[in-house]
Formats: sequence, C-alpha cells, structure tokens
Amino acid sequence: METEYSQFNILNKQTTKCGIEKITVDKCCFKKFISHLKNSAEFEANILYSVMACDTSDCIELNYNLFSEKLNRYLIITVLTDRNNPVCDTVTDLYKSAAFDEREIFDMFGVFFEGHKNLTRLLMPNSSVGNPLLKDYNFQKERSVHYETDL
Amino acid sequence: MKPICDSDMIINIGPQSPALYGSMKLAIKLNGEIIKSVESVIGYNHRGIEKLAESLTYLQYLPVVNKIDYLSGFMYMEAYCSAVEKLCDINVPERAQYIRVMLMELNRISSHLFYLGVYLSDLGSKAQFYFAFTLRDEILHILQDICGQKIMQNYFVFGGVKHDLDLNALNKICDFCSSFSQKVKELENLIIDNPAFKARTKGLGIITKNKALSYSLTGANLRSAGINLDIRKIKPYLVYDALEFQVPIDDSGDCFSRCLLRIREMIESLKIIRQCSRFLIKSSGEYKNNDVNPLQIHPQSNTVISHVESPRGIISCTIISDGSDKPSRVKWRTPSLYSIQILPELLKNRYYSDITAIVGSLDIVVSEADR
Amino acid sequence: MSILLKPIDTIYNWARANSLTPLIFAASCCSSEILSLSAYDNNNIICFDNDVTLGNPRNADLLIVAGAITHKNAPVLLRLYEQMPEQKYVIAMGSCACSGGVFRHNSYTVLGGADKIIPVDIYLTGCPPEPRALQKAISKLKDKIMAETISMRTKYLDSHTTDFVLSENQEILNSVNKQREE
Amino acid sequence: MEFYLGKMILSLNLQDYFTFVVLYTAEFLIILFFLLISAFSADYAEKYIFSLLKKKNLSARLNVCNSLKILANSFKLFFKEIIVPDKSVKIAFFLAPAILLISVLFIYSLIPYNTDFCVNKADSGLVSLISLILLFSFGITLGGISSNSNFSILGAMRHCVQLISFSVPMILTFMGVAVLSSSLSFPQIVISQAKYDILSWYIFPSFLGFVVFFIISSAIVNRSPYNFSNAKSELADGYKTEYSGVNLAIINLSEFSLFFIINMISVILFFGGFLSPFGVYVADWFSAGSFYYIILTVEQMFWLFAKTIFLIFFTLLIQTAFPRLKPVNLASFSWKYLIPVSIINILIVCVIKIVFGGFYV
Repeated sequence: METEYSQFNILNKQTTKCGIEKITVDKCCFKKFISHLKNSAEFEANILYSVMACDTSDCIELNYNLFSEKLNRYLIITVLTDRNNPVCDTVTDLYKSAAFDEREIFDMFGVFFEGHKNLTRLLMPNSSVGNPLLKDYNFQKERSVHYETDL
Repeated sequence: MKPICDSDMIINIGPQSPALYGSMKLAIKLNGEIIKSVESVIGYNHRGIEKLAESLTYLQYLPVVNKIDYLSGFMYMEAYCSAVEKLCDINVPERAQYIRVMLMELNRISSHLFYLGVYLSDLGSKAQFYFAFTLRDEILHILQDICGQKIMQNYFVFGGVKHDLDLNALNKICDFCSSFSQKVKELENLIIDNPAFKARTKGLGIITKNKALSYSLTGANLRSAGINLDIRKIKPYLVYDALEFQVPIDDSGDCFSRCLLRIREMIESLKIIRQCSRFLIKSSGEYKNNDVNPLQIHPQSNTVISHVESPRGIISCTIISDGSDKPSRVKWRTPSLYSIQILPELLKNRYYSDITAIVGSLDIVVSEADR
Repeated sequence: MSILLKPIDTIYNWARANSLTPLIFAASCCSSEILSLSAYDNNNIICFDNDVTLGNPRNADLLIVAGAITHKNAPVLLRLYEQMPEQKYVIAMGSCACSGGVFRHNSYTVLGGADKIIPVDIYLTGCPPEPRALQKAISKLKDKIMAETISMRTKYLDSHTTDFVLSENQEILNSVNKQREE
Repeated sequence: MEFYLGKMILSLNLQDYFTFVVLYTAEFLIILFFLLISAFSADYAEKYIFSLLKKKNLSARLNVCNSLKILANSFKLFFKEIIVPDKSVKIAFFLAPAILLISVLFIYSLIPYNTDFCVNKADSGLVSLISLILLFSFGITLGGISSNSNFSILGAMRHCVQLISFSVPMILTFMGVAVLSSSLSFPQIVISQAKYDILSWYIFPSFLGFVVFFIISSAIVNRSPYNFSNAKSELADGYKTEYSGVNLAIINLSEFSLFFIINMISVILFFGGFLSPFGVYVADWFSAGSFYYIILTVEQMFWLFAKTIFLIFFTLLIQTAFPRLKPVNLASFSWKYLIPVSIINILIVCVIKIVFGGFYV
C-alpha cells in the first residue's frame, strides 16, 4: 500500500485505538488521493461517512471518514489547514453528502472550501458573528442577538 | 392581489409547519402544482450540543446525549458510552450487554411506530395514527417502569446499566412481545394493504443505489435501495453477533418500500428481544462493571469512534480526548442530516402534494440533524 | 355593575375555557408528547381538531411552546404569537421552554426561556413532561380563564403584548422593530 | 326562492304583508335551527368515531358535554379579534363567508322534511341544488384567492380542480334520478318512491348512480380522502388559512352543515327521504286529527334524520382509514371512471323506466 500511495505525499500513517487506519495527507494532493481511493479497486470508498473538524492549538484538522461498502473497510483521511487562513478544497463533486458537512464546518470553524457552490452558514443564523466551535470563541463578546429579516 | 398563473410562486413550508414535526424550512418554488426547486434550511433547533461537551465532564455530558434525538435516546447513550468505554478500556459484563441490546431494540420498535403513525397522519389518515400511538405508549410505559422516564431515559452508564432488570419487568416485556406480534400484523394490514396508501407512495421518490451512496444515506433508507449495510451485521457491537436476526432488504427504493422495510424491521427486532429476554431470565451476573468510578474518568489523549445502528441510520460518535477530565471535542454523525440533503433532488418536478409523502417516508428528525 | 356582568362573564369564560384550540410551537422532544396526548385525549381537554397537526395561528388561542428557544428560532416564535388573534394564552412546556434547561449553560445559541420573547401564562417543567402533566397544566389555565371578567379585558390585553415583556430586554425589541420597518 | 318573491309582490296589502313577514321569519328560524342542529350532530358524529379509535381506558368516552364544544367554539369565535390581511381584497374577503352561509341556507330551504313542510317547493329543485352547490364552491374559491396568502391561493386552485372533477358526474347522476321520477322537484322525487315501500327506492335501479354520488359527495364538501383544498398537513387550513374570528365561525358552520345536507340529499334521492322503509307509521294507529299530523311529522323527520346519520357514519368510517389522495388522482379518476359509469347508469335507468314504468309513480 505504501509503495502505491507514495506519489500522494503522505505525511503520517497510524492506527487508532479502535483499529481504524488514519492517514494524514498534505493539503495540496488530498483531493487527488480521495478520488484515487474512490475509484481504485483496492479500496472502493463509495461512502463519505462524515467530515469532522477539530481545533487543535496550531491548526484546524479535517477528518474525512471514508467507508467502503463492498470491502467493509473504514479509513480516516486527515488534512491539516492553517489556523489563521483556513482554506481547503471541496469534495462535493466526488461525494454529494459533503455539501452540508462542509457548510457546517464553514459555520462552526470558518474553514473556507474552495469550489463549494453554496457556502453559507448551515446551523447558525446568517447574521451571526464568529465561529462558535473554535477554542478561542468568546461567549460574552459575541453573544449579542441578531435577527434575520427573512424567517 | 397577486396574479395566480404566469409566474412561479414561492411558498415557504416551515419553520413551524403543520407538515413537519420539527423546525425545518423548505423554500419551494412552485409552478402551478409542480415543484421547480427546493431549498432546505435547518438549524432552528441548534442547541450547541457539541460545544457543550467541551465545558462538561464525561459524566456530566451523559444526560445531554439523549436529547439529540428524542425518538432513539438509547442509541445515542450507547454510542457515547461505548466510545468512552473504548477510550478507558472498560469492559461491559455480558448481562449488561444483553440488557442494553434489548432496550435498544424496544426503542427501535417505538421509534418505528412513531414514524408509521406520523407518516400516515401526514398523508391524511388517522386510524393508523391512533393504532400506532397506542402501541407505542405500551412500550414507553414498560421503559418508564424500568428506567423511570418515558423518553429521556438515563439508564446506561459507563460499564453497564444503572440497575438490574427484575423478573417483573422481564415478564412485562415477554407479555408485550406475545401481544405485539399479533398487532404488528394488523398494522401491516392497515398500512401495506391499503389501496389508497399504495396509490400515494408506490413508485414515488425513488432513490437509486448510486444516489443513496453518494448522499451517504444509511439505515432503512439505504437498504430500500438494495444495499445491505447494517452495522449490527458488518461490525457487530455488544452481543449482536451472538443473536439471530435478519436484515430486511428491498430494491425498489421508493416511499412504499421504505415504509415496508420499517415494519419488517420491527418484526426482526421482536426476535432479538425474545432471545435477549430468554437469556436474561436464565442467567444471572453482574449488571455493571464495579471497577469504574464514573466521577473520575481521565483518559489519555486519544481518538475513538463508535458506531451504532439507530432507527434512522448509522450514528457515530467521535471523541477526541486531551488527557483532562473533559473531552476536547465530541462529534456526532447524525443520519437525519444526510436525509435532509437528498430532499431537493427527490422533490424536484414532483407535485406539491407529494411533499408529505416523500419527506415523511425518509424518517427525518430535525432536532437530530440540528444537534 | 358586577352583578349584571356576572352571567355574561360566566358564559363568555365558559365558551373560551372549553374550546381552547392549540397552536404547537414544536422544536424537539416535547412535541412528541403532545402528539401522544392528542392520540389518547378524547377531545376532553383541548380541541385537537381531529387532524393531528400543529394548528393554524389564525384559528388558535393557546400557544404551546415545546422546545428550546434559540437565536434562529426566536423571531419565528414572536411572529407566530403576533399572528394569533386576541385573546391568547401561552404555555411553556418543558424545561427548555421555561428556562433553557440543560442547554442554557454557557451556550452560544440558546436564548433562555420563552418568557424572554413572549408573555407566558403557565410554566410546565419536566424533561419532557408527561401528557397527563400537560392535561393538568391546561386545566390550570382553564381555572385562570374562568376567573377573568369581561370588564378587565382591555387591561388584560395590555399585559399580554410583547412590548410588556420585551421592555426588560430592550435590545431584542429594538432589533425586531428595525426588522419590521424594513 | 323566486316562488316566494312572486308571492310577495302579488300580495302587498298591509295585513297580508304582516302575516307573511311572521311566516317567513318563522320559516327562516326553523331552517337556521336545522342548520345548527345538523352542524352540531355532524361534528358530534365525527368526534364519536374518533373517540372509538382512541385508547379506551384513559379517559371517559365522549359525553354530551363534548358535543357542546362546537357551540362553545362558535361562541368564542364571535368575541375574538378579526384579523384582516393587509393586501387582501377586503370586499371579497368578507363576502366569501356570507356566500357560503347563504348558499347552505338556500339548500336547506329545498329539503322536504315531511309531506307538508318544505319551504321552497320549487319545480326546479334539482337544478337549483346544482347551482347552489356551485355557488358554495364559488364562495370557497373567492375566499381563497382574496385573502392573499399562498396557502389560500393553492387551496382555491385545488378546489377548482375538484369542482371540474365532481360537477359533471354529479349532474349526470341527478339526471338518472330525474328520469326515474319524471320530475325535478324534491317533494315529487320522494313521493314517487312510495309505491312499494323499500322496493321502490331509487337505490335499486340506479345503484351505480348512488355509488358515484357517494364517492363525489366527500369531494363536494372537501372531506377526506378528497380534502385537498384544506389539507392540514400540506396547506395549513387551505382556503380558510387567513380567516379568523366570526368569519371562521361562519365558514366552519356552513362546512359542517353542508356535510350533513349532502348526505341528506343522497338519502332523499336514493333512500326514499322521509318515507318509512316499511310503509307503516305509528301515526296510523290514531284517527285523523291534529294529533295524527303531529305524530306523523315527528316520525317522518325521524326517518329522514336516522337515514342521514346512518349514511354519515359510513362516510366517516371511510374517511378515517384512508389517506388523502392527490388532486390529479381525483381528476383522472373522475374523467376515466366516474363519468362513463354515470352515463351507463343513465342508460340502465332509462331501460328500467321503459320496462318497469308502472313500478314508480
């Protein structure tokens, strides 16, 4: 597996406690890597379970949980984005289910997905300020009420 | 007065609409009775449950968990408990596992009954609603006897359950099983053999295999498209590998088959409950891992994922711990979020009156999607 | 005067107390309990209209707020309340609607209780309260209605406007008014 | 009603004028009384059926007090605030409930309650019935469009679809009855079914006609399974979404009474109206006199109402167990099946009329 994927600039590879492979890929080639996983016969990743973001102290970590329905294999692809200017490629053209996930991450973490057709806030009102799930979100400061005109 | 024809009419269903039990908005562009485009807006019930985890300890977060979805509280409890158990290497005694499985299956039946009742009442027929809700109430009363609460049961704890099931409760469940197997047939007659119901739902809202996979649908919605994916079978948790049951599957992918599969699933769940109650009556043992002190959970920094098959699809709970007594991040994968995404595609170029038939059949709980 | 008004009051109050038509502001858990009440309440308590739905604001005179009030939800609740014709009553059902419940703690979305937006007549706690508890709450509301008189109607209406409540929370009022002007 | 107007104009001397005013007021009050009674009983019947379906042991079965709920509701609505939408067409918005109530009152005046009491014994009863039912539909459409809400407009549009679907088979079934009785007036239709008691009811020769009318009768009154125009789960309250207060009370009242009256009309057309099914009356035991007439009146009214309530029971049973259909379904069903069946019905009726002509008076 390692020889085949060497072209994709894999940064780190580990197995988590519950036995799931976790591959950290460089930001520039992660989309190529995912589309390779989706189409290759070795790992037919036909379901994108969910996209999870996590705010570590120095970067925002995006976890793409892939699942192969035929081979019953589970894989996590991790991408690290810059915390000050979080930008990432969208995967909505590969998996349609990513649309809401990416909107949610844009809402909660402020990660900007390039190529997403409708990147607006999903859960919070459009007029709200700040990204609540970031660790340095200030409750008191940004808690003021903003009402939308369009219900 | 607006002109009636010529232009498209924009109609907003929701956020508080008679058709949807939960706050979701569907902004629909209509041309006559035909839907041109749909946009779904959610988040009206976003309570910040993921952020809440960061300020609570592992035990304090436990009662919040089952408020994500009011129809399948046990499933969410199980997902969270098993994630924490994996994190801290806690093992669950066999008896506790059987109790958990049995209660989860009871919960699955009650959730499906709610779905059937509400779906049929949305379509305009009330007899089935009353029938299904009377049955659901029986289950909820059994759960109330066991756990002390009707819907928000805080019964699971890390390493087992809160207290043991007594013989009285088990007998009640056995009685319920014997009466329910007859009644579910009656319900099937009322719903599946109903000509008007068939006329409304057959061949409507068809989800193909590829579409279902690409939208990441799970549960009965995916199985009705002909893909056999059930976490209980492919990656058994608790004691599901020791139990005998089948996963009903269909390949037409329309609203009718989604409804049919849920009735079949109830019958399979009944089988599981019977096996569990047989085991629980015979055996005795610990209902709880006594080594665990739930007040002092300090896992090392790690990432765990647990999957549970809920009535609506696959729930997964991801916990990232950083060595303190509070989780650093908890992420919930909720199946309803993905069911909502597929709505614009299913509703396009359909009649306005098909909205209730399609939205209802997907079994969407909006508060689950919003978190 | 009050002797003359007494029979009128009796009929007026009886008619209102015995035909409470609910509008359900359903957000989460408690809405399922209302449904299960409608499934086995034989139209004794409120007119569920036999159709199991959330109701129509123009037709309703009892607003049951069931679920947490979030920033995105609050304007919806206010508009529903204002769409209802006078005389109207509000029941805050469940801990979330009464005070914000477990979600209120350090939350960035949950506003608190429903009483920050609209005036509330009856608070019903529980998570979620049982159908019977809701029945009890409605019968309490009936007692409240039966004690009213027609001569105090205008005074009552004044105390049930949203301005009355929102005067404490001037910030919300201002933003809502601004929104209305636009 | 032109019958009355003519009479009024003819007799304009003062003394008669006074008696006529008293008489008409009395008749109007009687009709209003019937309308209220029927609305309450239709509502009560509906609630009773639903209470049968619900859990039995939790609270007591429906009691008499609950039937007063609709009375309380109507009374309450008279005191409630009337909200008029800003951009609505005000005149049409207030005219629509009035049209509904007036059309229902006029239909009530056509009904023969017993041998003597029929307010409007017009020779053109069936034709006026058709026009009044269409007037009712017009009122619904007017109310829906004038209130400037998308739900209302959709409801009104759907009612138009419904109108196109049900009106043609309805007229065709009426034609079958008109052929059998050789008359268009309601008293004549009832009396022509009297010859051989139950055997000469029109249900037997025009059974297909009854089936067609039974199906479309729930479409006429916007009830399940054809309640598209006030489908709660799709359109809130449909055409009456924006109505509140006393307007809503009038709409509800006329809807419930129309539901009752449609079933009463199908009793009159197919089940011999106020006639006893056995041809014998208790009143026959008494000698002729005013007492005889009182007993006979009560008995004939009893039969009319009993048959109607029996029919309503069946209608409601069907309504509870079937989901709502689509507007498209009704249109296609009507034009593909109901209209051919009702034409076949007319042919059958004509043959029967020619062969067994003497069977019906």
